[in-house]
Amino acid sequence: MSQSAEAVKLTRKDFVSDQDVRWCPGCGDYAILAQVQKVMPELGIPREKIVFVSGIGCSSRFPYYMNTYGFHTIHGRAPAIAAGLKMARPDLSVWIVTGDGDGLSIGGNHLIHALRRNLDVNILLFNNEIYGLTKGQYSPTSRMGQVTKSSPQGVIDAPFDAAALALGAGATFVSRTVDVAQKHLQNVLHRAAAHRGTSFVEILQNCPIFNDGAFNDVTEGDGAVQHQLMLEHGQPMVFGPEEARKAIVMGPSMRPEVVAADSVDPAQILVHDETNDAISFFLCSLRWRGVTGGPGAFPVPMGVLRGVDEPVYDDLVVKEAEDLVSKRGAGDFDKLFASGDTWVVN
Amino acid sequence: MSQSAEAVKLTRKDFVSDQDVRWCPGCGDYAILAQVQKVMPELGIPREKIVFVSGIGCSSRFPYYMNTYGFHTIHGRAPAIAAGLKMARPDLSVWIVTGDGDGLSIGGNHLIHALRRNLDVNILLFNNEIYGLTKGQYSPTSRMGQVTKSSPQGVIDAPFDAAALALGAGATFVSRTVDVAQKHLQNVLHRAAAHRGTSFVEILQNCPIFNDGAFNDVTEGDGAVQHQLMLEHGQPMVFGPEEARKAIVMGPSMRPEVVAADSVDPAQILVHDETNDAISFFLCSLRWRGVTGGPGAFPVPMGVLRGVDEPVYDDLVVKEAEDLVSKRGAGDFDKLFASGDTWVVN
Amino acid sequence: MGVASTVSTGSKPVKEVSTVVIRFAGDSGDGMQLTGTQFTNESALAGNDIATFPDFPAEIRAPAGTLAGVSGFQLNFSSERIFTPGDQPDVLVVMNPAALAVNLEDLVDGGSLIVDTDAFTKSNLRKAGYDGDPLEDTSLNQRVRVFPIPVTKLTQQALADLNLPNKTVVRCKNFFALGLCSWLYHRPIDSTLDWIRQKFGKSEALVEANTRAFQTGWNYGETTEIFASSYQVRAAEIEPGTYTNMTGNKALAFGLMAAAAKADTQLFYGSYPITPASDILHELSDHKNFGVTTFQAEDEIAAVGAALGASFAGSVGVTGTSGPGVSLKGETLGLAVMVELPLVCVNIQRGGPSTGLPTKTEQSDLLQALYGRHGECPMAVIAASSPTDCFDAAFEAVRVAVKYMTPVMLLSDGYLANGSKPWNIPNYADLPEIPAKYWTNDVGFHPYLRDEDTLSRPWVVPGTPGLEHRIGGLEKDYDSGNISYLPTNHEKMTRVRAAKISGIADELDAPEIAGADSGDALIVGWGSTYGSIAAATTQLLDEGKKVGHLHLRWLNPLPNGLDEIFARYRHIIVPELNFGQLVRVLRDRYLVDAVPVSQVRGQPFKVQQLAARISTILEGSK
Amino acid sequence: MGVASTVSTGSKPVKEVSTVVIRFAGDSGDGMQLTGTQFTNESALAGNDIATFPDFPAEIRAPAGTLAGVSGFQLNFSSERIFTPGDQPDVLVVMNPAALAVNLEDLVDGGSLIVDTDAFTKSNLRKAGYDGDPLEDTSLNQRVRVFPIPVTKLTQQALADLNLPNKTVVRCKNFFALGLCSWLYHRPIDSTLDWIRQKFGKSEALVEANTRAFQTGWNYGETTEIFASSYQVRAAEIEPGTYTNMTGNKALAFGLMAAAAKADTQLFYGSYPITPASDILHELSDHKNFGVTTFQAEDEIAAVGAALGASFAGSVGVTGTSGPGVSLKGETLGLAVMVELPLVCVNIQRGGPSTGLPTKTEQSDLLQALYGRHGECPMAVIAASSPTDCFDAAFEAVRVAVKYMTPVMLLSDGYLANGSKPWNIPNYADLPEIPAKYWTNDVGFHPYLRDEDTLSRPWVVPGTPGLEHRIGGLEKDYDSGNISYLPTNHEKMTRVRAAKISGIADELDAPEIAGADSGDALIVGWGSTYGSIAAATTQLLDEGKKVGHLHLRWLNPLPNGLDEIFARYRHIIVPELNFGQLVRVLRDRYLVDAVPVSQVRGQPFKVQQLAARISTILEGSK
Ligand SMILES: Cc1ncc(C[n+]2csc(CCOP(=O)(O)OP(=O)(O)O)c2C)c(N)n1
Ligand SMILES: Cc1ncc(C[n+]2csc(CCOP(=O)(O)OP(=O)(O)O)c2C)c(N)n1
Ligand code: SF4
Ligand code: SF4
Ligand SMILES: [Mg+2]
Ligand SMILES: [Mg+2]
Repeated sequence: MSQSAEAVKLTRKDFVSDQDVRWCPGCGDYAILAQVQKVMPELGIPREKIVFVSGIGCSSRFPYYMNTYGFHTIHGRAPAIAAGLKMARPDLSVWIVTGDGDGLSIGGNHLIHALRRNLDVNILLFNNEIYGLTKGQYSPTSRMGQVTKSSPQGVIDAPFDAAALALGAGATFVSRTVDVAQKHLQNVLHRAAAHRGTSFVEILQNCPIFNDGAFNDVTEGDGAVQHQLMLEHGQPMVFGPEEARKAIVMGPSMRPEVVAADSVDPAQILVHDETNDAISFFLCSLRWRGVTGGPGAFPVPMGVLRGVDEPVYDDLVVKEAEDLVSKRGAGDFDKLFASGDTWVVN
Repeated sequence: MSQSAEAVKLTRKDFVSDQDVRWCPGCGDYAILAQVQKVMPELGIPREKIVFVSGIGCSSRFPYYMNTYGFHTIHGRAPAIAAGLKMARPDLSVWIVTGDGDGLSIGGNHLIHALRRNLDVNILLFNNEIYGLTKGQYSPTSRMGQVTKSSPQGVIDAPFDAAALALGAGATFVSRTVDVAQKHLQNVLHRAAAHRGTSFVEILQNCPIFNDGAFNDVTEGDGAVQHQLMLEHGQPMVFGPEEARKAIVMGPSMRPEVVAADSVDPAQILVHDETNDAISFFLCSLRWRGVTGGPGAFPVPMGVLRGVDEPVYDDLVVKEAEDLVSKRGAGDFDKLFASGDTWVVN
Repeated sequence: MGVASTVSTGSKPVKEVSTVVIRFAGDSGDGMQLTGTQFTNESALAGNDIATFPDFPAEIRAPAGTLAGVSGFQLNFSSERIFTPGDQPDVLVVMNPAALAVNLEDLVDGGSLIVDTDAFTKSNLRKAGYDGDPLEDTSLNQRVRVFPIPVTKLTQQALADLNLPNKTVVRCKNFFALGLCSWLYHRPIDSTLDWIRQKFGKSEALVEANTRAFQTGWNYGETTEIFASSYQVRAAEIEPGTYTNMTGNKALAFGLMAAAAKADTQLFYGSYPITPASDILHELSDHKNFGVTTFQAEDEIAAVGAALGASFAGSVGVTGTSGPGVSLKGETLGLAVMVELPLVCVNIQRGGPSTGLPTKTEQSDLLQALYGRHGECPMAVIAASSPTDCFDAAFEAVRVAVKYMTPVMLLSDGYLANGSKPWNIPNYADLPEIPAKYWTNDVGFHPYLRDEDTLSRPWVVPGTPGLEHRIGGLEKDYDSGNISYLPTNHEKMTRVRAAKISGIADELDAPEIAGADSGDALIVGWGSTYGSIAAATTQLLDEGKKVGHLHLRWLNPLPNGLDEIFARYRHIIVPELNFGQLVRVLRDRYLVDAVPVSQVRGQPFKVQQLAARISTILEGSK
Repeated sequence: MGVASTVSTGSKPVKEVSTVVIRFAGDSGDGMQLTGTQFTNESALAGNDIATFPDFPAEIRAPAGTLAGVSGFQLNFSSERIFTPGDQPDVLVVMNPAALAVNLEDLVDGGSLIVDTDAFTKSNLRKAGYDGDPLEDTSLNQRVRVFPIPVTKLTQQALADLNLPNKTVVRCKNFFALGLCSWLYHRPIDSTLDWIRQKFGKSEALVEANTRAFQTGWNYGETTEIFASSYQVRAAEIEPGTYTNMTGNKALAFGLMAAAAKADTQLFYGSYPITPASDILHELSDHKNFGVTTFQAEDEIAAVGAALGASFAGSVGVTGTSGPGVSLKGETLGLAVMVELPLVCVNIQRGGPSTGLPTKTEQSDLLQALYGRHGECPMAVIAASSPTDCFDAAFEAVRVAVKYMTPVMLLSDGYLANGSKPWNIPNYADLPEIPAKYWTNDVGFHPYLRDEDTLSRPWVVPGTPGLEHRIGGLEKDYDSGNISYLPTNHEKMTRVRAAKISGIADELDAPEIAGADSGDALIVGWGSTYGSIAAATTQLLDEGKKVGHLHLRWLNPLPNGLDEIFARYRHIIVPELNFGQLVRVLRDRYLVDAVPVSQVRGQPFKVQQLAARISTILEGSK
């Protein structure tokens, strides 16, 4: 979403609605809400021009807590409803809040088509690898073997990688962050807001009630340090603790490897480039999460995996209409009605 | 789909149904039908064990013309219906026939979830970049600027790349072929049949009535020679006419390039590996088709882009049941009914 | 104009006839739709009342010459007022054997059969399933008057010196047929000759070729012996005005556009292609200079979702589809009922259930429109009664949606969608304004604050400072608009949602009755059966039966006063192209023993059959 | 058993009572569901007739102590036959102020209020929206008998020497409450003590802690002055058998499993989680050793699609959901009607429209079940009438689906789903066989060859040599099963699809009537209102009114003979938890002036209110 020119002086408080928040104690959604409410005033967009649209789920309760316009729609349909909203009012800043079930299960089709069209909206997908609101069934991101209410013997469905799916659908902005990473989350939100076109933000979120600690080993303390690859445009892909930095290099016959950073010629270390499809696809090919949970062979790419400028759908909608007006003039109903063969009866 | 052990002697004719084919003269679907009917007997699967399931569209008329079991379902739902069919009867050879509208537009969600789960079925997607049956509206693969019944000023929606979408969804077998390439089509069908797990086959198909020659410049005569990269596992990525072979190499900072084959050290030329995710994702990152049509900067990867063995969903379904039986014994209703607290009234 | 003058003095006797039903039939490739359309224009210019119905093949392009490939176009033109394209053609023009096989049984006894004999080749006959040549069949010649004409050869001869490729020449033969029929019925032909010039303007050769084929046909009628006389159909008494021939889908699209403009807002049309609704999308997508946005969504659910999103944004959100699409939109329509936003859902009904008969017409989605969502989910439902009425019905649907902040289901069907009637073109300026006000007043505002008369809630568009609020599908508190799980509040909100819709009845016009306003039977209809019922009623009245015809425009709510009206008739008879859906509603609501007259054949009622079935009921032999 | 013996000799006077309604209420964290369930088991073992209803908060885990976080469990236990969990509790046990605020108004005048006073802290009172301490409010003490008990402290004292973390100790306080109530009503307590041992077996400390808390509560009742007497509720006259307490969803799952097994095939359950249907998926997914396959699909459309695919493959395909899901499945259900495969669609109804009141109960999806698809799309519809009847209704739904090769809609609702009744456990061997034959005979075979009695088509499973065939959603020829666009064939097929469903009526049992079989009024109900109506009817009969109760199991087709029955009563009264849906069907079908008694509050009818409203109608003051 682009920022509006005239900056408005607003504070975090201005974005807190009068509804009391109804998430479970300790839910990762609180942290995300706090960061979003912090970032909003920094965008300089008048509050009335911001709309939060959601589906159904714990995460989708989000709009009620934002003192902006909001639409808590039905399960999975937020991207479709937001599309009409944005096409009708391109001047609005539209934020879609969805979950791994809402956005990737029932809403999967609307999600991939929104990403394909590249409407200028922002999609925040709260991925807790579980269905929270319905009390704990597995989701399309749940791990194989995960025991849930609907998988007493363990999940047998292979999970989606949200970022890979988004990229495959043609997303122009693909990013990943974590509920607990305050600053990083803020930065990604700013980047998403700044991107013109559909911004896809996967937020790893903890559900302490039904899937507690799902991401701990890659998001908590040492796990975070060991397993998070902080992507920076133009920077080499290095990660890990200061004393033992690791780097990603492309091994022979295009097999990527994780090596000790100081064991290789720096020139060999891959350098991130948000605008290079080969890099973005490469990052999505890395297994950062075990199919059955836990860390994968590669670190978690965090931040912006892809950020490219492509034609923006709502711009094209406006342009088509404008071009037609300049070609045919503003619509004249009397001309239109009589545009076929006519005859007069007196 | 795996081949059944005992081979049956059948011929092409055995697979021709008694219904007369109702496609337009010159439709690419005829060529595909012919190849499928040719390949079926070669699979050695008894006819009654083969089921074709389709949605709605010209392409989805396919099952009526195959003398096997068939289910012409509703628009976009074939993968969902086929899933239940296959889970209930894993011994059947299940073939899903769909179109770019049926499979990628209304049926997009079922498609990506089928690919994610890796059910042992085969998906043939006839991509003619148009809605044929409804007489010529644009589809999710239509090119930007394409003038159709529903886009008189030209399409403004960016298209999907079917293979990239499939790969992003986690497809274990991703391939591409063309209606007119008889032998290649046959080979890909054999590969798809042989693959255990969901086999995704994109077939570029010509619709002479509403989108004639859409692919000509990459599938006809010299265009085919110039622009098709015939993928062979373990073989270097070279293409183009004998006198002027071109090769794909990875340039600096991971920017792929097309160069004259003889201008580079052969060791530099990328070698295809169906089982290497980095390669498969790389192939999907190549722009082989202009957003507004025509050839892209890179050739069309033809053949199998990805082919890996992952757990097969229907195997896991069977295994889960078997494990439970060996753990708890075959279900005993009387025990089940009385499994809660009980009391006796006399 | 040259041609016209050279041929304008007819040398043969001229007979007067009041009404003629003609059908052009041939292979999809023979240009029958075009021929029919041109003949229709000529007849309109002749001042006749007209009604047309095209009959496309179900297949896109079935192999040439096959039964599946037959395309037809029927026109009813008359010096009297007419209501339908006619039951059976008086004149049947067939360009090949398949067309004969498919259409012959419809031709009235003693009717005229004009045949291109050149198309009756062995292979064509086989494709049409004929063993021998049906034209030699004597029983045929006993039942109808056959005019065998070597249309193709004659066209080829006439165009020989133009040395065009034979394929092109043969393509002109439909203009021979058109010329011949134009002579036969004294049609004014200038419009057609102009049309040829425009259409083929780019190639002088083609202009010449088609013009000549047309003239040749005309002259053939004038000169050869085969036609003893020609026919005159005088101008009908038609309300003065400027007319154009309108199909239902085009009229519907125009109605939506005009209404949105009169409501001083934008039209957003979200749709997913489906027969027979796609033409509305095609039409609207080419009028984006009218403040129209069209969105071809990934599926019907996204289409209605986007439309609802646009309504939230302040546009008139409309989604159009056919039965299968409505079966998918149910959940989102329920959301629209809950959030109370203006939305129009257009259903161009077709043969069901499931994929059914996609290219045929039916009225079997009424109960779905009324009850096809979970929960107590009241839906305003309106139905168009003729191709041109699609304009008015669409306009009205938008007006009510906006005034009452509610979704409205607009029912049309395949017969109206593709059929056409002359449309007395209105002046845009004369169309009523639709007062749609966005709410901006923040005193005591909450999103479910209701208007006392209409019970509608305020339409507040995002971007309005100070009125930020949240809506959604969970039950809301009557007094604050916040989420509420209170039992009594839920009942109150459910009642008010129902009352809002039933309240619309108070502003509806009292139902009009054609024919007897009391007596033997009231024939109650809705939607596309208007023409057939009106014609049948006229006929029954002529037979001296005391019948009235009441055609419902609004199916929910029903207009006030029906109970009194029903009480005035001995029978209440409800003809529908379904197994009796409206009749259920009437029996339930009024406890009146209304009886259905059902037909589920993918076709409109034939007036004769309908009249006969009504008579049977009147004679009490149910 | 130690404890039992030490406490089994009561020293206080014992009063006889026939029926008691008790409700346990506290914070979600207080374990009220568990307490209620244990007390229910004790009451069952005491031989009482019982009915329970849990009331969960809508939120997953609302903040502790808030109104939104209150969880309740109500039990009705009696020495007589009872039909419902009771209108109002005679005894209310509240563990915190919020629980009091939410539940107090339900407590009968003069009822007993047992309170954990320790939970009435300033902060808890604030969270519950109290300014002062409600217990000091005199009007409260005038209306009900308050038993203020420092439950937490007493528990802490009793467990002091175990030196467990205080958090753990406090968690045991619900067992204090359970012990106290067990004393108060002379419950057999061994089952609870056993249960504690099993549940906490891993930790001796916890076993000891909870056992002691329980004993302390028991002894508190026995020893302190505060309770003057205890109460005895004798065993009820209950049909002999082995019983277990069954919730509706569990019974429904068992019914589906048993039916599939009796049909000698597999059960395929395709579903997408949704409240209040999810528990069926949870239950079935843990029984895959019974030939059950469960599939958690990506959405409801895929869920019903997969189920239909499984039916095609020869399994019993079942899909389960709630209203919003049914609104999405419409198109696929239409396909099922068209291809005529056995399929069961379970709808656990909840408060609508849209997302509505997801955790509350309602009966507002009946008309959708009947008419919620495009085209003439007849659907067999059956409804369960009690938690245990969910087993029989599910079994019957499968039987009919398989016998008639048709989809069947099975209606239950949130009240039945989560409510429980004692189930007289059947012997699996005694359950009827369901004869489901796969068709293998290839002579004259085509896919729509019909059985003369049932009109059903053959069930041919892929893999059957020689019977390869294609089915689909396009209209099919009656005689060959090939695609047919013929007008008359479409009407014939549409009729036969309708006749097949209406024909089911011929095998349905004649409707049973409880109470007067003629007279003042027939009360017609369906589904979960059975208990309330049965109880109201009993009461009205006691009041001398000549009323009968007819409860419909099949809503489509309706059983034969209703018209004769209706004719025997002056009023036909139809109580429904909607705005009158069945009543529409009856008025339409029988032209009888049936009147609705509607309630749309997300709750079952209260017997008193229902009886009162029926009386008002009888007194003619409508
Ligand atoms: C049509 C429909 N189907 C199912 C549901 C039930 N439902 C509500 S939320 C939800 C999934 C929530 O999971 P997710 O999207 O991951 O959100 P979370 O609660 O985990 O934040 C489901 C299945 C529904 N409300 N509507
Ligand atoms: C629910 C529903 N929506 C829309 C349609 C209309 N429809 C039938 S086929 C089709 C698209 C066909 O395009 P594609 O899948 O590419 O197949 P093709 O005809 O090009 O082979 C559409 C929109 C339908 N039959 N059902
Ligand atoms: S269930 Fe999980 S996701 Fe939902 S509110 Fe509670 S903690 Fe958060
Ligand atoms: S419309 Fe196109 S795709 Fe369909 S049958 Fe004709 S040529 Fe083939
Ligand atoms: Mg989730
Ligand atoms: Mg296509």
